[in-house]
Amino acid sequence: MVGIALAVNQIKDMFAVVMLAGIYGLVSASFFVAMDAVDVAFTEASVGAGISTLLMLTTVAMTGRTEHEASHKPLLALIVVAITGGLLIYGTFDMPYFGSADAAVHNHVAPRYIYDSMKEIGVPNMVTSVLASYRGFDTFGEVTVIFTAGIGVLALLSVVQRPKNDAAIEAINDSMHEKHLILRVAIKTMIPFILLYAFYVQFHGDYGPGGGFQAGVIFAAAIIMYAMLFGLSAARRVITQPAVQLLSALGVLVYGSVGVVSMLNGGSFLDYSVLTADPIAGQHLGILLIELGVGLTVASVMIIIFFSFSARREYQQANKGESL
Amino acid sequence: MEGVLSLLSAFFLLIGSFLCLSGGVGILRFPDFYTRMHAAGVTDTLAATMILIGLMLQNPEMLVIIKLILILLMTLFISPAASHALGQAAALNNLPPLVNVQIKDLEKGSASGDKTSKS
Amino acid sequence: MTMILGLYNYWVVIVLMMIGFYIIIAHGHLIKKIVGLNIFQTSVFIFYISVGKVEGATAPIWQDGIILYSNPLPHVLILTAIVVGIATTALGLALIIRIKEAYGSVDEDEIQTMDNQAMVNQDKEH
Amino acid sequence: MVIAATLAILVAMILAVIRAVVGPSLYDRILAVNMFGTKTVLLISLLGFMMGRPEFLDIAMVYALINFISVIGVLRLSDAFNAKHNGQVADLVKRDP
Repeated sequence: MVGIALAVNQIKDMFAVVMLAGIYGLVSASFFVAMDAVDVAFTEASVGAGISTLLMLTTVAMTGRTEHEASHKPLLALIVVAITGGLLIYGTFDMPYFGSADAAVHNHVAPRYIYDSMKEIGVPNMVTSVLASYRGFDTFGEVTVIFTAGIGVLALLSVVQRPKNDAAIEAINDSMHEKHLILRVAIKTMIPFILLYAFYVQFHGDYGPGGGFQAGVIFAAAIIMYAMLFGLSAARRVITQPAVQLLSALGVLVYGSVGVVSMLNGGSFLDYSVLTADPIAGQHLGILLIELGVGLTVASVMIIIFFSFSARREYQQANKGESL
Repeated sequence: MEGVLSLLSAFFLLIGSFLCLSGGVGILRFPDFYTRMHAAGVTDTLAATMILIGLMLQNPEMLVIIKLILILLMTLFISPAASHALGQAAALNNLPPLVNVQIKDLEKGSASGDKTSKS
Repeated sequence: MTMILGLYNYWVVIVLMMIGFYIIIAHGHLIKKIVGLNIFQTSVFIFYISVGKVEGATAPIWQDGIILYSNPLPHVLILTAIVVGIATTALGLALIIRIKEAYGSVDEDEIQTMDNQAMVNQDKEH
Repeated sequence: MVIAATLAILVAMILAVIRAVVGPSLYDRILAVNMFGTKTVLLISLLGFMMGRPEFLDIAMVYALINFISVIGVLRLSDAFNAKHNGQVADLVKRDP
């Protein structure tokens, strides 16, 4: 990993840099599997290696791929980095050894999460129970952050007027049909299974690795794949822009209203035990509902982000074609 | 029965590892892009098949076997499609293959490389 | 020797973090800065996850007969952090695209000189 | 045996990374990335077996999927990218039988 990071530092061709960043994501995800963090590996695989690479590539394609030689000497930066690194390494001498079971992190709240969550929540996957139940507030905050980021991208990149020469875009899309025939057929057969798999990940998150975040990203990935090969306008006909925007808001709403309902039933905000008569069944229901909310928001925000990026790109291309 | 299964599994895993290694060497040592693609594409598919079959023989659980079969199907589906797309894109964008006869032409210019890349 | 074996994970994290830091401050290209930011971010993820690992333990999903699990709390924190990270990355890239449209360049120094030029011109007008 | 296979895959991954770093053309890099992704799928499945909890194969499945998507994305974007320099892609397609 250190090697890849160094290579990123040296290479000037941005396309190569971004691809190396993709490999870097894959490596770190394998590392997470080796460190027992299966849920994290799941997320990193779908997000770090897939979506972020795609977005960066789109940006590189829009902004050009070469980097200029740095005009000033990087010596000062190097000194700053060396000093900070030295101080940090000095700090590690007090840290507990790698893998030791009596480190401070393992003795505060973690034992309760590990040994009591089965009794209190009834969900085998501890990560899900901590994520959705013990730390529901945090997750609510994260979902709101994602929603806000979606709004931000929309505000920055949305194209108000339709591009003037639709014909140019249509021509590009037509030429793609001949060229990508095999890929189109392959992807068309795969998309239903990918969507099905996303639902499996969504609702199986209680028992194995998975959950709303991962399922949302996989669902969005299927749509993004369709948009890449069949053109943006075709994908927009399947999933319209207002619908995604509505869905992203709906996800946050579902999450919040579960909290409000539990408050109305006499518990505290996001305390699912009071949702039904049986506390464990209530926890199950609550986790299912908020995972659904998370999945909706994540999927639609990812779709919004990708649509905005590629719409911007088509718009630029169309304008460029006009000026030529 | 147990012994036979584990022996078979070890055999498949061994072949898979060998193919993996040869693919890695191939991608590093072959002279131009199309031969490298051959090395990567061929060994990828077969090595994945061998290793996944080897793993299937190791585990008696039904769910695990089903998941492995799904992964295998996906690999068999995806890998050739990706290779095809890659090769086609390279050919369409005038990346000349390295052929002995044409080294002189290549030095002259890319026009001849253009023609040959489509054949 | 035990110290090296016991602490190497922190050192790897620090080296990665410093490489990311260096890319952020020493390179002018904005997309490269974002890649550097991602490397920095990943090093923090690795730090958390490796802290949560317990020797001989297994993934924190309940199964009969297993007593020792790794700590699930860092996993939760990092899981959400990854998704938030992609959201912020997307926002940053969107900003870069707008900068490119406005200035015609994504290099920090060029943008700075353009800004200074514009400022000088404004002063002349007044 | 599983360990031997894991080692072999790790070595192949390192070789692929070298190709991705030095690779002279863009396509060499894409090829290396693709191969790296396939190897990662295998590595994850093997790791699951090594840790004795083979029910985590879902992750490997996601990998296979995401890997494909990123390869398609790279090709799609790089095609359009090269078209700017080499003339219209559409022309090329028409000339191509």
